[in-house]
Amino acid sequence: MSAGKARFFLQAKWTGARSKMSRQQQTFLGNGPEMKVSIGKLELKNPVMLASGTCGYGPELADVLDLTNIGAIVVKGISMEPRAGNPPPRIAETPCGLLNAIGLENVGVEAFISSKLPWLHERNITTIVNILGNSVGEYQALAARLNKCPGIHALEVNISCPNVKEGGVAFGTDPEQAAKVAGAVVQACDLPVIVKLSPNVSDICSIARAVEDAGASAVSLINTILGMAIDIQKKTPVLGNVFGGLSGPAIKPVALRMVWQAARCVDIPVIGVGGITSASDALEFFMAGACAVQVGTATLVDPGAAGRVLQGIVDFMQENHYQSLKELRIGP
Amino acid sequence: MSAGKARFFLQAKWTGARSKMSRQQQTFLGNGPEMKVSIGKLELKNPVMLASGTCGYGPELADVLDLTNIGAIVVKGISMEPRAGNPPPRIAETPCGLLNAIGLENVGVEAFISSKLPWLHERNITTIVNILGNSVGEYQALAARLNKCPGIHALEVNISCPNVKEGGVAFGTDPEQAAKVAGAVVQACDLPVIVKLSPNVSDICSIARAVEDAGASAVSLINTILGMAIDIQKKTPVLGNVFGGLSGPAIKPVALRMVWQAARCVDIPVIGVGGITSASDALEFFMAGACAVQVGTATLVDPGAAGRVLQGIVDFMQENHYQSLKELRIGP
Amino acid sequence: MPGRFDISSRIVSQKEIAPDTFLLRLYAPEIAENAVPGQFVMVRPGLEEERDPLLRRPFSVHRADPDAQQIEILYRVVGRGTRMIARKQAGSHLQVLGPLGRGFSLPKGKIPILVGGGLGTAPLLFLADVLEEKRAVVVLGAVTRSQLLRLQDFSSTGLEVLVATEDGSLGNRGLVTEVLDRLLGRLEKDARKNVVVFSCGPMPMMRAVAGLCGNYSVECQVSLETAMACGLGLCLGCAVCSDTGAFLHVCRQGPVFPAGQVDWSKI
Amino acid sequence: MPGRFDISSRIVSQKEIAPDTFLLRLYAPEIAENAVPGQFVMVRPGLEEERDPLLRRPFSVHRADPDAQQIEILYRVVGRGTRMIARKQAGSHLQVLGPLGRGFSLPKGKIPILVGGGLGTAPLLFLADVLEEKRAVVVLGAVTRSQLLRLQDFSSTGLEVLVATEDGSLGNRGLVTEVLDRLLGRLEKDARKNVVVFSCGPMPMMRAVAGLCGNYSVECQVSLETAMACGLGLCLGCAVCSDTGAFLHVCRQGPVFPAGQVDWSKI
Ligand SMILES: Cc1cc2nc3c(=O)[nH]c(=O)nc-3n(C[C@H](O)[C@H](O)[C@H](O)COP(=O)(O)OP(=O)(O)OC[C@H]3O[C@@H](n4cnc5c(N)ncnc54)[C@H](O)[C@@H]3O)c2cc1C
Ligand SMILES: Cc1cc2nc3c(=O)[nH]c(=O)nc-3n(C[C@H](O)[C@H](O)[C@H](O)COP(=O)(O)OP(=O)(O)OC[C@H]3O[C@@H](n4cnc5c(N)ncnc54)[C@H](O)[C@@H]3O)c2cc1C
Ligand SMILES: Cc1cc2nc3c(=O)[nH]c(=O)nc-3n(C[C@H](O)[C@H](O)[C@H](O)COP(=O)(O)O)c2cc1C
Ligand SMILES: Cc1cc2nc3c(=O)[nH]c(=O)nc-3n(C[C@H](O)[C@H](O)[C@H](O)COP(=O)(O)O)c2cc1C
Ligand code: FES
Ligand code: FES
Repeated sequence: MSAGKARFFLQAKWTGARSKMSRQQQTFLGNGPEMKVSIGKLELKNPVMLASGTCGYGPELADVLDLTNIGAIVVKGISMEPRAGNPPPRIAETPCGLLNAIGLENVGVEAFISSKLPWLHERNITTIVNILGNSVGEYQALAARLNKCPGIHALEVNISCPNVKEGGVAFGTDPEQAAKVAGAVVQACDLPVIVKLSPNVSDICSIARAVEDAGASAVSLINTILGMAIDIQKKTPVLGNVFGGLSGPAIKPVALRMVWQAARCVDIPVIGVGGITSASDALEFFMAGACAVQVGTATLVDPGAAGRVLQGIVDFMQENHYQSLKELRIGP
Repeated sequence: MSAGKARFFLQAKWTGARSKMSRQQQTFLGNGPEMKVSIGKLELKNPVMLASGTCGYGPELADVLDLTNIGAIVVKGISMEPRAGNPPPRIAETPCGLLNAIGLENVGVEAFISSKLPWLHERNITTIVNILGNSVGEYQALAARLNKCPGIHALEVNISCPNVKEGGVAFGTDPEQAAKVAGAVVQACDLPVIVKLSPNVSDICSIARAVEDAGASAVSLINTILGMAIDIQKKTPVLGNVFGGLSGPAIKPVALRMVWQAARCVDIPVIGVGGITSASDALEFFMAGACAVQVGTATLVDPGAAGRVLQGIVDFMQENHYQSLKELRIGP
Repeated sequence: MPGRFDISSRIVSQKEIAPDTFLLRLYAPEIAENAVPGQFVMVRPGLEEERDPLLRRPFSVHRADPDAQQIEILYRVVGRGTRMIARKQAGSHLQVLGPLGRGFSLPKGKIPILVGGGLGTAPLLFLADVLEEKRAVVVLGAVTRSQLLRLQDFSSTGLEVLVATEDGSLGNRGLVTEVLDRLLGRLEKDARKNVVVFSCGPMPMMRAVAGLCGNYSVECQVSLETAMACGLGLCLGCAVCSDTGAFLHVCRQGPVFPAGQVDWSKI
Repeated sequence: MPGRFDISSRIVSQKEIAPDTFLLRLYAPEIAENAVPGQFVMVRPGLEEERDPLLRRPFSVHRADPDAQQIEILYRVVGRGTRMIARKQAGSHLQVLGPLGRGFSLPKGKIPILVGGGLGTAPLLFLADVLEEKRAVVVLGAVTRSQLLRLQDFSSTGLEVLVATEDGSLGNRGLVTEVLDRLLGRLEKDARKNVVVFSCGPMPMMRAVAGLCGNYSVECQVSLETAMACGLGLCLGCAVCSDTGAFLHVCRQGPVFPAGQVDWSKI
């Protein structure tokens, strides 16, 4: 589906819905609900993104999803050097969920810039680069390297990878460490910096506040919840890495709760991620206080999921007379 | 099904399975796998318990489950004074999960002793009392009151209720607070003390170790994971209490991971809880290092679940020539 | 309390009797023998191995036929669980737990008035079936004629049946409460003591019925609905607010309650 | 790479052709037209609203019929997902994504030997269908005669079909690898360069086939199976170890690989 066609599709749907309304309402609604969202100085055309690690670098999805129609793509986490990732098996299915232990396999920042980014840039796809370092210095170096690369619109800092730690503590579970990483990245680049939070913490607010204070433009949450599965016939953990990250519908209630909490303790935008498979899931996140959402595991199951989520949000807002995403939010 | 009948049923099954084996194996296996488990000085006839809050005080289940056949029943959390609990709605269904915000409604310790305990005691049902206080003092007073009550075999200390805190921190998320509660209870009674841990923490091991050091006989985990749901039509949280605890199959991978971690950092028995609906789920927990399991939400859906879980464990051990539960454990 | 049974129940028949509204007949001997009007069953929408949706769904016993060892359930498809049940065909099985809860209690000598709206007719047909008091009256309401369910069956019980439709397409134009108001208004003050109203239907309707009965000092029992996880009293999830501020547990203390026990402002 | 399509595909027919083994025919024009032998599709076991089991299941294209715009899948029921698919009946729909991955590549002028064991016959029939080289040989193995699937269909392709059963109930008694060993052993050293082996089946069989071909210096391509979440290259979940220590991604770089690329000690 080309960009033009996709827009026409949205347009057509709206026209249909609108024709059921009175003339007065039509005038009032103008061109339908406002879907634009700002994350720092970046303006997204709509609030539905593809979550890191579930959409490759873009081309893998192009046959089945129009990426120009999506708010943004967050590409697979990038490190300075290429990484091979964890030994297989890397995935296991759980009740309404998926465990993964990919181990942040990626092509490394140089190959990303030279061989992956151009494809996205040529197509004008809003691109957010998820970055991952072994140390504060590596995060900083990544930010510096990606800064001013044409075609990159924001960075998402993955401090929530359970397998990467400094001083024995994962960056994402200690407010001080989290703030250090966030601050270093903010210093090193002019791009909006989104910090992606880990759910494996006692108190999500202390982390969210710490990275806000360190200058982050937004937080996104949640990353996967640490879990595992055992093959009782083989009497061994299913995953080569023993532990993996749980994602998918199973974790939605936890993600929603954390987004609700974060949205009530920071002033920067909160991006909701975790188990979103339908427009109604996404709407729960907007009501909880998210300004945008990311679709992750759902894309793996259903590569067109993000498009349907977006369309469903527009339909719901239209039917229920919401003019802007902000109006969806419950309470303060 | 009477106790006698249930035992006969197990017996009959075993006989059937055994007849397929060689005479040598039969002699070797004796009377089938050893199912007894020790928790401190308490010996359970088998390792399958009913989890607190999902089996009432016993009689509610009697029609559909033979409680004398179960390792133990952990009754609904008891506080000093009766509690009315949270305003409705109190439950919400989520993908493969259940959110509850019962708010620890209970009859209070005196009514429990006078009107609930006798039913269990008369039937010789192994009874573990889940206790819950607003302060260290209340935990201690509860333990003292329940100590030496005939018919109580152990206490399970619920420090993981998200709605009860001291100094703003839930007891269950701070190792020091957790140790204080555990120590106070251990001091106040002669019963085996199981401490039930919260999953809403960055580091389960530090809490498990703290309560082990404080003298706990065992730890059980996990309690529910804090979550929420929103009704997008009504634009309001589904639960009267906004937040609730997530349980059921959805959380099994997280519970299993925490049991694996806890079993590798403490020497006291670890009791696995979280999403167990089948024997194969329970076996995953034994392999992860649990010495016993609790069946929670599954009983709500399927009141006979614990009986089937128990039977399935015996069948699996028989078929795969495990002689004891300990042999199921993976690694050290 | 008689026993409760968790059985794999064969579907005898399943018919769509109105748009999205199904009549399900199950072979369930233990439940058919033990159920009383107002009690309910918990039905698992999927197979045992299916864990999503996780919970069973509660449905009133619409009819119990101990001779045929069958029960009927009348239900509307409103979401995933009911959609799954509606897809099942005769011959396949459903896991059913029941009979559950406390049903209607018949005060000796009183003349019952059964007031049902919409799907609220579900438990009332069972009640009408077993009433020995043949002076009982049934008042049924719906938005329009086609939504008046099981009218023929209510008539066949031999009881007087009054009908109200909001659009006037059958019976009185207006709400069931208006019919009830007239019925009760016609009675002498003393006669009101000899009447009992049994009501089931949408919350606003039951609230209005409870209010009317309060005004006329007529005894009233209502059948409440709430979210339920277990139906057995295990989870305490099914709380509703009572007049005393304490909570009522619908699955065990109800689903039928004296209308005066319910805090109608909080439902 | 030609397009991939995510379509709601009508079930044309579904037959149990051996115990727990089903032949599924789907109306899937885009996939039927674009698929090449060795490619696969991802099938969603449930309806869109069903989230458990969560993931789609990968299946080889067993046959593609562009004229009828249909594809066939040959599968065995091994767990929940395949059980759900097996319950579906002709006329109902399945969500199918494909064609996916890289199939077998036919080196010009070489004579193919197709070696399949058990369900490994699934992708090979499609391959046999489209081979223009009529000197190709098919070697099929199974434990016993009744587990030899689609024999008649392989024969109808006009290719020579050799059979091995472990119990000797049909063809040679023994393993497919023994038949292959004899076939390759009979060839002159030079002739071996003009042969290519395409293999699919249980891992131990493919490992043995790969070993044999290595010994004889015969080109060999194998079709691997691994757990998959997306089938599209999005998740990087489908890694297997390569000879260089790097990981191969079965869904995008495979499922067909040159046997020498695979680290057989780690599979
Ligand atoms: C004691 C009792 C008796 C009942 N008897 C009948 C009956 O005879 N016939 C009948 O059609 N229905 C009856 N209900 C309601 C029935 O249980 C719900 O319609 C059903 O559970 C919805 O399941 P679902 O999966 O289709 O919908 P869901 O997808 O779970 O929900 C769809 C909608 O239904 C609402 N809902 C969900 N569960 C309930 C519930 N327990 N009560 C009320 N609303 C709910 C949800 O809030 C949502 O708006 C009864 C409920 C109770 C508590
Ligand atoms: C590229 C590819 C092509 C395949 N083609 C076919 C085919 O043509 N016909 C056919 O019958 N099967 C094929 N398979 C295997 C098929 O995908 C699995 O049998 C199926 O996914 C099992 O799903 P389930 O829900 O029934 O089993 P589950 O309940 O998920 O698992 C049951 C058992 O199957 C194993 N299993 C699960 N997924 C896979 C998998 N992807 N590969 C191997 N084992 C698995 C599990 O470890 C478990 O032991 C193929 C697999 C791949 C990767
Ligand atoms: C296979 C897989 C790979 C992932 N890789 C990354 C990653 O590289 N960086 C990151 O920040 N998050 C990664 N995630 C986490 C997702 O972006 C997302 O936060 C999480 O899966 C929860 O959302 P979901 O339930 O919608 O999938 C990955 C998730 C999956 C399933
Ligand atoms: C309705 C409900 C009430 C519960 N009440 C208690 C309680 O009183 N005390 C307690 O320690 N845990 C309580 N729990 C937690 C369970 O005992 C168990 O730890 C948790 O539900 C996870 O196990 P499951 O997935 O098998 O349900 C409750 C859980 C549910 C669903
Ligand atoms: S539904 Fe569980 S106690 Fe009523
Ligand atoms: S299955 Fe997702 S990348 Fe291969």
